Parts: sequence; structure tokens; C-alpha cells
Amino acid sequence: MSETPRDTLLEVRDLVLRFGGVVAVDGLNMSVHAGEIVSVIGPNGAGKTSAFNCISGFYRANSGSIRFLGQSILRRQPSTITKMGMARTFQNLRLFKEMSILDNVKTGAHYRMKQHWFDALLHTPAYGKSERECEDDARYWLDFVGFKGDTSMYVTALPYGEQRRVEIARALMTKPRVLMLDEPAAGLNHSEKQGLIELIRRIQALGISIVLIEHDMGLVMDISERIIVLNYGKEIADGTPDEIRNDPLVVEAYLGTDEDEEDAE
Amino acid sequence: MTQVLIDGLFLGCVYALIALGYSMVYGIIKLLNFAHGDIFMFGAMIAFTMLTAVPGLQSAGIVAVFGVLILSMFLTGGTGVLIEAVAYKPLRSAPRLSLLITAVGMSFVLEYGVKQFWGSKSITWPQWAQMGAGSIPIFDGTITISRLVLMAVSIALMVGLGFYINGTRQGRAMRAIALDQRASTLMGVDVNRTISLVFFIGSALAGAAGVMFGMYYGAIGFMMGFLLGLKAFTAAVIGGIGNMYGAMLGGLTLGLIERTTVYFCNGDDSWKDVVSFGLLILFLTLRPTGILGDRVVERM
Amino acid sequence: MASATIAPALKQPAWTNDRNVLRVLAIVFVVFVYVLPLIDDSTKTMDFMTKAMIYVFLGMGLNVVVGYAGLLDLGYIAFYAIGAYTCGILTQAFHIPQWAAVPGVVVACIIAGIIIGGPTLRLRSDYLAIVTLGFGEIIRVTARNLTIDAPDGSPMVRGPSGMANIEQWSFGGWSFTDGLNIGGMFIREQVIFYYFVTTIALVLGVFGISRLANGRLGRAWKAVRDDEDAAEAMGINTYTTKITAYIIGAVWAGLAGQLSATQQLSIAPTSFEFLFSALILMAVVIGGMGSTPGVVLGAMFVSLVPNLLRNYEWAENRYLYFGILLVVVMLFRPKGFWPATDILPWSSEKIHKWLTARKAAKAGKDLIATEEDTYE
Amino acid sequence: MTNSWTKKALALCAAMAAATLSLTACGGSSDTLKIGMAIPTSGENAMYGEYMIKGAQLAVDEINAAGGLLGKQLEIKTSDSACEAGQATSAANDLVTEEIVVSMGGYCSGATLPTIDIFSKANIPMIIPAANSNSLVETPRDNVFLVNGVGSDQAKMGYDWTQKNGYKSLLVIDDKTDYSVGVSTYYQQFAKEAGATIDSISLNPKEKDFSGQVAEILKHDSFYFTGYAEAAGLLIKQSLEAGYSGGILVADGSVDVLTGSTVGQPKASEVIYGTFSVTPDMIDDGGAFISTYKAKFGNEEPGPYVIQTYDSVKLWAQAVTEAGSVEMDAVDAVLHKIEYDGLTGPISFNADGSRKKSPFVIVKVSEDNTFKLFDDMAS
Repeated sequence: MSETPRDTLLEVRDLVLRFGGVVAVDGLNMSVHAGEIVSVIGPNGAGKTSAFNCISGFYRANSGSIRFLGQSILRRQPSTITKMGMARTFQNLRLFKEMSILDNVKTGAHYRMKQHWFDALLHTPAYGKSERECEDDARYWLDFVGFKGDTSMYVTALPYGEQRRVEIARALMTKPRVLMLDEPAAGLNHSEKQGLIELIRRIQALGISIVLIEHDMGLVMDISERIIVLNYGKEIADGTPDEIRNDPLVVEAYLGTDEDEEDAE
Repeated sequence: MTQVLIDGLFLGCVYALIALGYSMVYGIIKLLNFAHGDIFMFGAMIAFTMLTAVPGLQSAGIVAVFGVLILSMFLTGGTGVLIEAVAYKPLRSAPRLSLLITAVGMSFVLEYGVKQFWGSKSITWPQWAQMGAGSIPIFDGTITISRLVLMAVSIALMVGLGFYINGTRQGRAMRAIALDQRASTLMGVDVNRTISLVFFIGSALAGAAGVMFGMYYGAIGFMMGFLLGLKAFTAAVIGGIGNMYGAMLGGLTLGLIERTTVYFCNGDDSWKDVVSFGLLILFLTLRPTGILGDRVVERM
Repeated sequence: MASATIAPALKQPAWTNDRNVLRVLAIVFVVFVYVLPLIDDSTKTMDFMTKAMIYVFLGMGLNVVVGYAGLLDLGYIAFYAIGAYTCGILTQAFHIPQWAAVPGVVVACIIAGIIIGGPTLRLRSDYLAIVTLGFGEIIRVTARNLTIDAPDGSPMVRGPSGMANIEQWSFGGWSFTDGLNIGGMFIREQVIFYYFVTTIALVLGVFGISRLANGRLGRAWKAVRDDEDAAEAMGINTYTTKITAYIIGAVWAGLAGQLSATQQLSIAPTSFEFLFSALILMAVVIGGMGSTPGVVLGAMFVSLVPNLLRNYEWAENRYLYFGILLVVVMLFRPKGFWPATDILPWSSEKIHKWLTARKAAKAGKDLIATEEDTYE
Repeated sequence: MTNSWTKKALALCAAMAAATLSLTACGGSSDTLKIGMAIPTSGENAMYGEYMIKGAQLAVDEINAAGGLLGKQLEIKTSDSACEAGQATSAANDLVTEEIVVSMGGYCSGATLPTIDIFSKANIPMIIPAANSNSLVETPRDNVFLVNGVGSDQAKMGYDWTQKNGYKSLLVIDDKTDYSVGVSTYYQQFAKEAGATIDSISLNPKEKDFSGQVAEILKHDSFYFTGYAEAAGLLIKQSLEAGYSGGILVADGSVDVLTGSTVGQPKASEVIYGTFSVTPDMIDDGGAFISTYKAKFGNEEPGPYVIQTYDSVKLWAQAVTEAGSVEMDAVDAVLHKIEYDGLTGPISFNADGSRKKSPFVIVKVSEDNTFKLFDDMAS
């Protein structure tokens, strides 16, 4: 890995996002280091996805700074941010419904493919080469995420868990340095969750740092190296799973009054 | 010069009445009802048939004309509800594109369906049903009584609609659905009935505009809905699509702007349409929510 | 259950593989289109088929905008008009041959595409529909009032009378009007023009666009159509993708305008009404948005049917039937006659299974398929 | 595997080719002489197309009853031009395939222009009963003949009428259609030559509200509207309502019942004049023609361009008998020198095919909204 583990890729300083009167993100500070798995947790409405959308360029933050690989990406288009190396998946699974699984994943390579419109028109050698490369890449990542089915099928034909894997494969196609997963475990059964944990570990092994928004405490505690807890748009805790597990603030934010331990599992 | 203002205001009233229909339907189910201009024309056709088919109506004079106005408003409203039920309701969850294309299809069905029954030639409104020609001088312009009466009727309709939307229970339901359809269902609002009601009111207003148009101009045809519908939509966008008062304001503004452009090109109105559509494109790009429309933040 | 000898897996006959059937249909279509003049080269057939081919070319252009990129364009005929007028003005004002006017037409359409697409492509699809409709009306009114004199003072563009005697295509002295002698057969201008238009429609229109759609750009279009936010997250700049689709659509329409201007050898502003934008849209929608064979069939249907039935009594209100057809298609078969997501509108495999089942039932006796029942 | 498939596909095409070949073989030339008419049978102008067919049908029936032409019966073939260039060229090509020997169609000038090239290439003479814009005869061709007076004659008649009534400040209004702009330009030419002051504006026929034009009309003491009837009625009605009392003159496109009925009686029959070519009721033996017309088509009044089409068919028939064949060059030669006395008066053609002395008269709206002869300006 080129960067030393402690090299910070993403740095968010006093991020504020307001929808009219509602303050969704209230002075968030967080950072992501190379090759690290960071989980962002917090009760519903804590501003996790809003912060996520700000970082990936879909919302315009009102103030604060977001720096990625040393550059500010506050005012950048989502597509530019992805080109810089930050890919993401969506909370409610946004695959391209009228495209085959292979094509879905191939779109991930759009920005780095060397193919102009006249290449496609005239079927030049450049067209053939770039298509073959892109197809091989796509098949590699589909295989990587453990998808075995017929790739010419339409995504809507797949079960929910499989669609999740295809979405992750599509995100990986953009050769990210940081992969942001928005509630990847939502709706998965127990065995699929184990498969997901194993997949996330393999992604990390490639040197890709992962930012995870997740509600499933089991998964979060098991896999994350660092956990950031958000509540009402502010981060109230940032530390290793063990520190977070016993932090009174976190327990109180999540469970309100003092409850017994196993609820937290 | 005041003559230009009077003409502009009158034309503006016609545009506003139709624009209300566009704004209401767009506000509630985010559909640009292409067929709305043709519903305006359909209203005029229904009223014409009633005026000519029912014998002895002539003797009742003005009372009969207003009776026909109310009746054709109801019938056009009914047609609007029928169109919504047949063509738009099944597609409520379909992608935007198919809903828009169905609206284009419906506008063809109305236009060429009317042509089938009422013929392609321009139809003359019965003489006795046209408003009297007496006129009252204002400053250096003159306004015929008929225009005055028709403007009064349209303003009354618009103000009535305003109270209805803001005052009554169904009005509140409409505004709720406009904001969030699913939430309103949870609150016990019968969405389908309310949407039909919106189509009824929007179409009835367009029908009224159609009848008044026939009464004043005295000639109607199967294609008159297309251009006027487009102009009314421009008015709705300028005023602020989805906003009632926006539609009224937009209608009057567009009417005045058109008349002044024609005045400055001294009577040559070949470039008038270019100005109105240029305005439409300008507003849609620079301020899509129009004069009164509030800037809505598009959430993911 | 007594173990019965199970028949060896029935070898699927080749005709049940959809992709093969599609390839055969494509070959049949291309051969038919090229062989047609040998069969029947009457002026009626040639004129109708040339117009059908121009519609196919236009349909494929609009297919990029509506079918692939999902942008509803209701003023598509405006670029068709820009193409026709530009080629007319360039050839008459500067006395250049038609082929030299092609770059001029392409540049004019690109500029028009940017002027209209630029500011409006950030809008939601329904606003875009209305803006393109408004733009179509602006171009129609401008065409009607446009009067330009040629440099030598003679009237060239005469407002409502449009433009007359447009130059026919000529390549180095030889022009279509001179006809062609091949192997003793004299091919007249109309037939040459038919072959010329058909080749362009097939090469640039059908094969060109479907190739574009299968390439990188095509996937970007489809991604933007299916889910703009997801496409943006995948590194696709949705704005430039939509503008490219819009410009390619505009250029294709401009070239079609040049072809039709040289077919009629005159241009009249009455041919650029909203009605014709709606007709091309119908061709794409009824055929199947985003499906090449669907749009080809849809375009031929929309242009050939009214022409073939032009003298029947009820043909007069064909637009009523088109309107009804549009609503019915949108309600019951929104993907169109030949959906983009299927290879064939029917499933050859299901037909095959149905046939074998019927055959087996008719055979009746031996339920276990014996050796000879397997198919070639 | 695929090459066996391409072989199968080509076999299929060959079979299809053979089938269609047999289909077209049975064409052959039947024994009737076909008159082709590319006229609007759909759209707003469908009514005028039907009038022209009726006019031609009357003439054809008379000729067939008298033994036909060159021993053959005549037959009318129509195809819908819908007044649009694209449809008109399809109609023309359709008629050429039907092997017509003469083209008798052409209502909208804009749609007729592109068909000239098609018919000339097919060696078919064109006698155009209605369309009369000058652009039709601009590029000289010897197979095109306009039976309806060209714009200039009508404009001249209109101008003479304004002088006769002593109007000083003139205004001409066109509706941006090919024909109406033609008449308007000539009207302005005559006025400028005579030194009169004249303004010209235009209106959009699809529009209904002409208050802009009415404001201009009020500044003049007479206006000449060269567009079609639909807009004429509205324009006149709105100017009368605004208190206009000057001269009102409309061109032959608006000489139709609709103009009067839109304005409404009794006002219409007091003030509306029109320039128009001769109609049946104006000519002396017109009564006979009108009665045969009503006998055949039910008691409706013969509409505009009925007698022009009737004359065109009769004129062509005489030219063919004189030439002894339907061959284009022979028929053209005769037509160029012909002196035919038709219902619309003496018909002879200038070198470019336009009609020499086309008789225009001044007509006036009568009580039943039809236009009646008012003054033939002979004096």
C-alpha cells in the first residue's frame, strides 16, 4: 500500500447542512485514514445519510470544509468526486433497472474508459480493446463480490442480497480509494451478513478504506476499527469499538434511560 | 395606449382561467396535462351544441347563455374527470415519460375527435348568444360591455377558487396531496377522489374560459385549444406553476406583454408567439418556480 | 414411481435462439430494402419508401434522446427544419454542392442543440418537454417569417413560400438527376435517391446509433435514463451525457432535413408543425423506446400507413387513431411493440415448447419421447 | 452454424421477391384516360378540395356522355395533398403511378409548387384551377397553366376599387400564407406606383384576438385583407366593434359564407366587399350550370373554384381533341395558343402559363352571407 496506514484521505471540518429551519448536520468533524474501516452510527435522523450525501457531493453544505486527498471537494459534482477516488452505494439500492447486470457494473468504469463516440460508431480497435478490458474488469469484480449467476440477466430478476453485491461490485469498478457503504446490511439475513463482513474484509485487504453507515450493532462492533457516533447532527463519540461500547453518552443517545447491557447487542 | 392595456387584461383573463387548470393539476400530481388546452376547446364545443340544439333557448336571451355556461362547466369538468380516470390514473406510478406521452395522446384524441364530429371548418357562435356590442369609453380606449362582463365573471371565478382552496376542507386536502401524496393517504385523505375533484375544477374553469371565448370572439374551431393551451401553460410557469395566484398573475402578465409587443411592432403580430415562447424558456431556465413559486429544495 | 427412460435433453433447434432469429430478420429487412426497386420501382413506392427511410433515420435520432437518454423532446422537428434551411441557404447562396453543405448542417445543428439543450437540460423532464415544444414553435414561426435574399439580390428564402429549386446531390459533375447506367439498366434519379437515403438511414441511422448505444456513451445514456443520481455517483457527468445525446439527436434530425429538402427540391414552412414532432415521437414510443428494431418498425408504420391509406374516406382523421393508439400503448404496453429489454417481441423458446407439447399431445400414445423424436 | 442461417435468410428473400414481382405484373394500361387531382381532402381546406372534385366530375360526366375523348372514357383519380409539401409530393407520385395523363389539382400554392417538378419529369401537363401564387410560374416551364387569375390581376382590381371609392390611406393585411403574401405585394406595388400611401401588416390565422391589427386599421380609411375566410370574419367583426367605418375589401380566399356569418347580419351585408373571379351566378348562362350542379350534388350552392375546375377539364379536353393525342408536348403546344370561351370568361395563357386577362370583379356580401356580383368595373 502506497500510503502509510495513518495517512488521512478524507477530512471533514465543522460541516453544517440546513434544510430550511432543520439543521441536519451541525458542525460535524470526522476523518478517514488509508486502509481503515470506519463505521458511522447513530439513532434515526442523526444526520448520517445527510452527511454522507454532503461528502459525496449530492447536497451543498452550508458551511465547513471537506478535504479529500488534500483537495477541497465542497463545491464539486458527485461525478468529479467519484473520479477522484470516492465511490458510494445507496441506502435503497439504486441499480439501473433496464440494464443487464454486466452493463450495470460496466458503467462504473465510464470515466476511465478510453473510448470516444466515433470509436463506438466505427468499431475501431480502440473500441474493441476498451470494451474487452471493461468487460474483464466487470467480470473480475462480480466474481470478487461472489456473484455467480448469468450476467446478461436484468438486475430486477435478482434476489435482494445479490442486488446488494452487484451494487458493491459496481462501486468497486470505479477503482475507489474510499468506499462509502450506506446501510449495506439492511434487509440481509444472518448468513448474508456474514458474507458481507467477509467481503468488506477482502475489500479492505485491497487497501481501500471503507466508511460504513450501519444500524446492525453486531456487524459494526465486529468489523469496524473505528466508530463515530452521531446524534442531532453532531459527533458525540469517536473511538475504537470497545471505547464506544461503554461510553455513557452513546448508550444514553441510543437507549435513552439506563437499560441493561444486552439490548445494545 | 389604454386600449392595449384593456385588450391585454381581457386576453390575460382568458389565459389565467386556463392556466389555473394547468397549475392545479401540476401542483397535485406533478403532471403537465397537455390535453388541458383541448379541454378548453371542448368546453366551447359543448356550449355551442347546447345553444344550437336546444330549441327555443334564444327567447330566454342572456339568462339562457349563463345557464349554458354553468352547464357546460359541469360537463367539461366531467370530461376532465373521465380523462383522468381513463388515461392518467392507471399510470400514476408509471415513469414521468409515459404519463407525459399519454397526455400528448389524449390531446390528439380530443382535437381530432372533435374534428370528427364538429368538422374541420371554423364554427360560428350563434349571433344572439354573442355578448352585446355596446362599449364604454375609458381614457382614450374603449371597452365593450361584453369584455367587462366576461372579465368580471373570470375574476369572480378566480377569487372563488382562491377561497375554495384555502378555506374548505377539500381545499386543504388538495394542498396536502400537493405536498406529499403518501402522507395525505395516511391522514385519511381519499387521494383518488380529491385528484378527480381537482381535474373537475380545473377542467370546469377551462370550460368556462372556452364558453366565454366563444361568446366574445364568435368563432371556435377544433385546433384553437393547441396554441392557447401552450400560451396558458407559459402563463402558469411565469406566475409559478402549482401556485393558484401565480397562475392568475402569470395569465394577466402574459396577456399584457403580448398586446404591448404587438403594439410596438405596430400591428404586426408574427413575432408575438416568438416573444411568448422566448419568455417561457427564459423563465424555465432562470427561475423555474416562476414569480410567486417558492424555491423547493429537491431532496434525494 | 417406475423409472421411465427419460428422453435425452431435447436439443433446441436453432430457430428458438432469439438472437439468431433477430439476425435473420435483420438480414431479411436489409435485403428486402435493397431488392425492392428491382421488384417495383413505381414513383409511388419509391416516394413512400424514401419518406419511410427518412422517418427511420429521424426515429433513430429521436430514439437517442427519448429512448436512450430518457429526455422527452417535443420540438424535434425544429432541428429537421434547421437542417433543411441551412443546406438550402448554403447551396444557393454560395453555390456549393450539397455534400459540401453537410458540415454546415452539422455545425448549425450542434449550435442549435447547445443553445436549446444547454440551459434547459438541468430541468426536470416535464419542463424540458415544454421548453422543446416552445422552441419548436419558435422555429416554425421564424421559418414562416424568414425572408433572405441571395447575394445576387434574387429572393432565396421567401417567408411563407419557403425555398424553391434546391440543388440535387452531385458529386464531381455527376448529379443524381443524370441517372446511372449499370449493366445496360438505366437507373433514374428517384431510385438513386432511394438507395442513397436507404444506405444513410441504415448505416448512420440504424447500425450507427445501435452501435453507439452499445458503447460507453450508450451505457451512460441508459444509466442517466434509469437513475440520474446513481449515474452521477458512478462518475458519469450526467449534464455532458445529456447534452451529447441531445446534440447527436439534433445532428441526425438536421441531416434528415437535408435529405428531405433534396427529395422535394423545395422547402415549405408548413411541413414543420408540432404534428410532425408528435408523429416521430409516436414512432419511437409505439415501436419501443430504446429498441432499434422497434423504432425502425414504428417509423415505417407511422410514415407508410397514412400514405398507403391516403385515399380512403376514414383516413382523413388518422391522427385521432394515432392519438388513441398512443394512449393505449402507454396504458397496456408501455415498453412498446418491440421492448428494448427483450430481443424479440415474442419468445421463440415458448413457441417451440408450445409446438412440441401440441405435437406430443397429438401423438398421444407414447409419453416417453423415443429416440427419433429428438430434433435436428 | 450462422452461415447456414444466412443461406436460409437469402432463400426467404428470394421467395418474397418472386411473390411481389407477380403482384405488380398485373398493372397494365386500362382503357380509360385518368385525370389526376392532388387536392386537400383532409385538414382545414378539405372543403375546397371537395368543391374542386365536384367541378371536375361535372365536366367529366358531360364529356363521357358525349362519347368520351379520343374514343376513351375519362376517369378522375384523387390523392390527398392536405396542403402540405410532404403530403403533396406523395400525392403527386401516387397519381403518376396511377398513370394519369393530366394533373388538374393544386389548391394551396405552397403544396403545389413541389409537385410541378414531379409531374414535369413524368411528362404530365398541369392545369391548376385554384392555386394562383406567382411563385408557380416564376421558373418558366411550358407544361404549367394557371386557370385562376394570378395575384397581380386581383390586386389591380382591388386597387382600382379603392380609387373608385376615393380612399386615401390604404392598408393591406396578409396572413403569412404563400398566396396571400403574393396578392399583398402586388397591391402595394400598384399603390406605390400611383404614389398612394400604403402600410402592410400581417396576422396569424390560428390566432383569434386581432386587437393589434384593429388598432392599425383604425388609422386608415380602407383595408384589403388577402388571407382566408376564418380570420377575415373575426378581423372585420372586431374592427366594426372598435368603431371602424372605412372601406372593407377581402381577396378571393375570404369570399366564403363564413366571413359574412362570423361578422353577422345586417352589418355584414352593408360593408363587406371582395375581389373575386367569376362565379356561376354572375355569368349569363350560369343558371343552367347551377341547376345541373344542384341536380347532381343536392341543392347546395356551387362553392368557390367549382367552375374554374370545370373550365380546366373542358379546356384540356378541347386541347386534346385538337392535338389528337394526350402527349404532353402536343397538348402544351395547343394550350399555349388556345382561345377557349369558358364559364369564367375567355381563357388564354401568357408565355409563362399564367392566365392572360383574368376577369376579376367586385363582389358584395348579400343577406344570406353569399357574395354576389356588385360591380364588374367594366366602366
